[in-house]
Amino acid sequence: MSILVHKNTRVICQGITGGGGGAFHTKGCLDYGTKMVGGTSPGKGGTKDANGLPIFDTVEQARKATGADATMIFVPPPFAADAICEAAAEGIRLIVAITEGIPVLDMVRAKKFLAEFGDQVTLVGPNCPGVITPGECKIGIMPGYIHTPPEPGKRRVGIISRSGTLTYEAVWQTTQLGWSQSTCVGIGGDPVKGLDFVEVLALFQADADTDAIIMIGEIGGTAEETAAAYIKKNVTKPVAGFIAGRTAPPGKRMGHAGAIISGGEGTAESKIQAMRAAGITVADSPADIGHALNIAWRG
Amino acid sequence: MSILVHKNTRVICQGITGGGGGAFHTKGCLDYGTKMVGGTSPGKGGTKDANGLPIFDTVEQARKATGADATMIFVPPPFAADAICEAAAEGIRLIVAITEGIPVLDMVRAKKFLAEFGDQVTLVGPNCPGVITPGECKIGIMPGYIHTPPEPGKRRVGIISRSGTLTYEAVWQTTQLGWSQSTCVGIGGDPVKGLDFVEVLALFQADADTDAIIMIGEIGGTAEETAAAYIKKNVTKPVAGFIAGRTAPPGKRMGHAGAIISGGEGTAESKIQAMRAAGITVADSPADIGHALNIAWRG
Amino acid sequence: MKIHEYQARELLAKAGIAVPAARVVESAADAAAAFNANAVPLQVVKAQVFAGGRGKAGFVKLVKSAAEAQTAADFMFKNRMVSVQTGPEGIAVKKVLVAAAVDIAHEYYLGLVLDRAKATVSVIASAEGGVEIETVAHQRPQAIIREPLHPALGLPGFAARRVAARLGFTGSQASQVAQVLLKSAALYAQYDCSIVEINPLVLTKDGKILAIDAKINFDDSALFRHPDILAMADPAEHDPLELRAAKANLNYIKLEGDIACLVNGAGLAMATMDVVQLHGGKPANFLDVGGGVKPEGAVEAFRILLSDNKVRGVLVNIFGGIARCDLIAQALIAAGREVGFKVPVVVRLEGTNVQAARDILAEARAELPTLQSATDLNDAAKKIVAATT
Amino acid sequence: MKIHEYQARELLAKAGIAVPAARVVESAADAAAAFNANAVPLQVVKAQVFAGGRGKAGFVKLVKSAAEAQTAADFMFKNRMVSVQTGPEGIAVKKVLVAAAVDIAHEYYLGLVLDRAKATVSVIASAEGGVEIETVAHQRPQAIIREPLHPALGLPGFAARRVAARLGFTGSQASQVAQVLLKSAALYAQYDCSIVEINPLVLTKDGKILAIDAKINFDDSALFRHPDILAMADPAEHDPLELRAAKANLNYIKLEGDIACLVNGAGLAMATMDVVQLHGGKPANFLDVGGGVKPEGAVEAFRILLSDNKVRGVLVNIFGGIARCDLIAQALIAAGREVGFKVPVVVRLEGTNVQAARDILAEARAELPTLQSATDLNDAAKKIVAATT
Repeated sequence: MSILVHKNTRVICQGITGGGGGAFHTKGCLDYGTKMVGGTSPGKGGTKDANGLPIFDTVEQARKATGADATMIFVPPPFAADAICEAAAEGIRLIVAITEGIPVLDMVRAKKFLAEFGDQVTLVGPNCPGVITPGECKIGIMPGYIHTPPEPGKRRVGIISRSGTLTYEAVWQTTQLGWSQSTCVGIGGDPVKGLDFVEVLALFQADADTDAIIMIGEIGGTAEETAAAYIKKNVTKPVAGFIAGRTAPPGKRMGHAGAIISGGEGTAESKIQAMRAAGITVADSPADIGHALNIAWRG
Repeated sequence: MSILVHKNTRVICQGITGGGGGAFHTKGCLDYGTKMVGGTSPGKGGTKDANGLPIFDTVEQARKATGADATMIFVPPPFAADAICEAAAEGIRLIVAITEGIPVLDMVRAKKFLAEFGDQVTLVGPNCPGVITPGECKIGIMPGYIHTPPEPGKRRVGIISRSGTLTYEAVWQTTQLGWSQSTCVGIGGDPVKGLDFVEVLALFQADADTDAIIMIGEIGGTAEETAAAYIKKNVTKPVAGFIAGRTAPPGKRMGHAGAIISGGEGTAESKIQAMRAAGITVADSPADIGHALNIAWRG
Repeated sequence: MKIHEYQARELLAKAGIAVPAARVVESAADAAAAFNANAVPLQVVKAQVFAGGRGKAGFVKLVKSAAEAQTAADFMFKNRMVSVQTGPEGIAVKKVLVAAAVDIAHEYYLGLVLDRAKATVSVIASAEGGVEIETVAHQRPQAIIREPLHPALGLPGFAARRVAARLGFTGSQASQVAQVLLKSAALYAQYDCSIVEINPLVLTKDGKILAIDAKINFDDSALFRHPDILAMADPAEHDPLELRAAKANLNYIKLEGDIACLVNGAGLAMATMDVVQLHGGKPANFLDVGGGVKPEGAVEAFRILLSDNKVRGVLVNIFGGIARCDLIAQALIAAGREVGFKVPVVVRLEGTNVQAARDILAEARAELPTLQSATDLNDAAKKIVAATT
Repeated sequence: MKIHEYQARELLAKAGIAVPAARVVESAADAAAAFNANAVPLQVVKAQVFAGGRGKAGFVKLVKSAAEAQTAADFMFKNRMVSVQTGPEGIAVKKVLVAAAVDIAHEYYLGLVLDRAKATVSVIASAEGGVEIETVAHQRPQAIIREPLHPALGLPGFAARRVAARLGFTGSQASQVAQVLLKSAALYAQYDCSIVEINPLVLTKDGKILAIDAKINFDDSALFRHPDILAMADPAEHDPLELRAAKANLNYIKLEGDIACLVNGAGLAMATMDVVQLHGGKPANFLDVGGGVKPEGAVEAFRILLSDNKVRGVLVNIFGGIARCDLIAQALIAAGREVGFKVPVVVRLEGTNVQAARDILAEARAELPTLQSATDLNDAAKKIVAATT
């Protein structure tokens, strides 16, 4: 088992021909073994991509022809929120939005639009590396080889992170330490997004094939504090964590909009405190995330 | 029993001081015995109306001070949709919007806003005469004296109508024939509105103290056809009806926006046919609505 | 509120929707000049009237020269246009549009109207354009594409692209059509329209997407916030009595019959027409005086009714709610004093202040010799029909 | 993106929100002229800089004459403003605002910001205005009013009136304040703002509602659709290296330390700063080269890092995902050839194309004498700290 994606997930890429990485990463996902079944690129319907996948003008056409139930979005920022809404309207179950730089108000409206579909649709991202269930399905831009599929004798860790490359760091450390990963979810660094820590934690807690959890946050917002409270109440599996931005000077915007500290909210200290109070083993150094998980595992 | 309103319904009037009829009809409702408890008029909070009722600036204040659970809206058209949303947001259970001439797109948005409150709130109108449970509670502009409260031996009819004055006609005829009314609901003639025939029919069907139903429609739209289909399937009580506009020339706009015939949809003939096919006794003349009910009653 | 085709074209063009070059003129000579200014070999002269059926009536003409344009326009200005929608007396033409004709590869229909059942505006589209969409809807419903707008967010970009794809467009034409839809939807919301219709939207033989004919109506209730739209209204297209009634806040529509009706409430007014007709009479008008009618308004209502010289009798049917019976009775008497009732008048009153009204009428009995009272609606209809035949 | 107070005032005024008369000037002489033009006895001269703490630093001055205005402006133009937000070197003032002072009865706070948890913009309001709203929020949370906007419909009129009522306004002042809120919310949506803040909004002693100071920031991701806003940007307020990095699509922020960091990904870049600091070093910058970095961009990144003459060592930490390790290795070599690495360089590479990158670096070993490789992040941090102390 795993969460969100598995070996039968059928994936299209919205923005499959674009310079935004759609073409490059569609190939990457195919190479990893993901069931990529097609893509969309308005105006290019009827053609095929470099991998021979069919290209459609609309998701409606793509879904009818391919039976896709998931999408990976590389559509450029001005049109990406609309692409998210399109996928939802056409009955796509899982939307993974990689695109970085979508206007915040576009996402406010798109999230409202998606809310009307209730549980029918799940959004991951935007501005995220994507989702991978090692050995089965990779939807996103993460390097595949750093992951380890579960096998007998290997403990299985579920990883959730707001930061892309920092996720790879955590994945790599667990692989190096002989763990495997059940599923890794990059929830993205944007202020308005789909899945947040709490929803993914609930999925991992319920997943029989996830033994432990790593949660990686960063300064800004209060999602980590909320997640810590949730873990304290609902999560029985061992959890390790890390918060990036401990030494970031207040008021400076570091990369994505996620990383602004304003007032007393969302500092690294408040997050780390809340997480420790919830029983999470928090690494002081990003190099020690795997180590922290081992400590958490031993209880 | 009755539907929607009863002797304990506590009512405020939004637009209580305005020239739109709020002042006049607040007095009318009070005189009838309705528990009018206050009103709103932005900028006039803290004063009292001619009947000594407290006036507030906002529904939030009015609701806190009076415990109102229903509202009667006479706010002028440019602000009326907002007043409807305000009532919903403040937890008012029943909104009766009398105002005529609210822009259609305002109502499209307001109805969407209200939908987010689900079953918590019920809208009647706009552009409607209101709701009355004879002898208990009148919210609206209908002349009270034409109604007959239920009493032993008097059959009780529930009346639903898209037209104001035509409702009075039906009420008066049933009163003349020795019937009483359980509740009369003027759903209003606007194209986008709150309760439609089907919802009110469901309430009357479920109401133990309604013995029979009168449904009065008019040309335009397809609500009567939908209601007829609903009645055929779900309503076991005798139903009589009337459709106004049989002789209206196509393409002319008769009064409210409800009354435009376009194409084959919504003609008087299609409505009457659908209603008769559903077992409803449809009067040919508006003077014979009571008579039709007697026929329906005898089965 | 309705506007002319040329005004609708201007709104579309302002919104960024491509329309063929065209000029609106008010004389045959200007039509010739417009032809030369448009400077394309084939053009079309179209009478600017609200009524449909222009083509069959000969009020849309293809022309190949300035002289032909002048002749066509001259015919339109000098003759009244008669179609199924105008009635036998027809209507005068005050303006004609001289527009470049285009080489059409295919005609489409695009429209935005309110979908009452869904409580939102909906796109209606069809690849079978250029004809009455009602006919297509009736005969080949599968040829109609419906795309409801989100009530709060409007038309999403993807939904516009979906419609374009369903219409069979691909490539850059698909995105052009999607843009036409998005701009039309924005126009609808911006101006509180009640219909925005482009019929036909054409694909030209050289691959362009153009709006050839357009119809835009507006929600009367929202005109208060669109003074620029209100200024586009053309009083010449309205019956003078209807305009006069509108000024007095009366909802009046002139009809073909001879029994004038004065009623409060639109539904009751229609029902009153129905009952008159049921008893063999023919209503001369629809008139809803409304709930908030003032004494002067009620008198004006009688004046308007009586100034239609086809009228052979008046039926007053008031069920007082907001409207008060006594006020109507007083207006009746005032109107009698002012203009006199030479025709029979049947009055049926019920509701708010009915007793006071009856007392007033009883007292003024002598002043209104043609007055009869009725006990109910059937009685009223019977009496007025009997009195006028 | 940030704009100056005077620009924010102009946007408010354009949106119909009342602000006191004011003029922005670039010389002390013009400040005197502005005082005379404003023509009220008491005015305030305010330095137009992004940094806060102006008041305490003496860069907001009440003046009673043109001469005083000139003196105050002269001081501001001739001295660098130093506050807690500027750092010890302070910042130069290029423009001052000369504004009419008003007789204040009460100060309020009105703001619109994104509420991440609710995924919508929210009104923040308080009757305790004129001070830092964070302080009020911290000390007296009950004095803060929050009113979330509807994500699709924006701020409803009633919600604006509700906030005004909760602030204690009644009568026509309540509707004026509600209008200020509605207009601010419309402004926020129109221009894709990230904050619209009026602090203080004042009630004057003669009963007027005026916006005295305003702060408006914009969502950088949405600037592509607001060229008019982009044109308001003031490059003088930015570090030249940061501007240069922005041009190369690099996310660079200059800091106070001496260990330059080149990382891909914002989270990993922050984590890299954290681990450097954990091992006793001080990062000279935050630099996220991003996923889509091109060879020329990577070389430019090294140029920017090395042109900060405080830098005593460089830490490269790449975990290739979209970004490819080999490209970074090549850029490192190219930068070495072009500008030379006089300081120690520690490189930690992992992820996409890491083996190719290692081969490239091994081959160019001789060209980069100060280069060390690290096995992991701790190792990298230890080595760079050791090499620079």
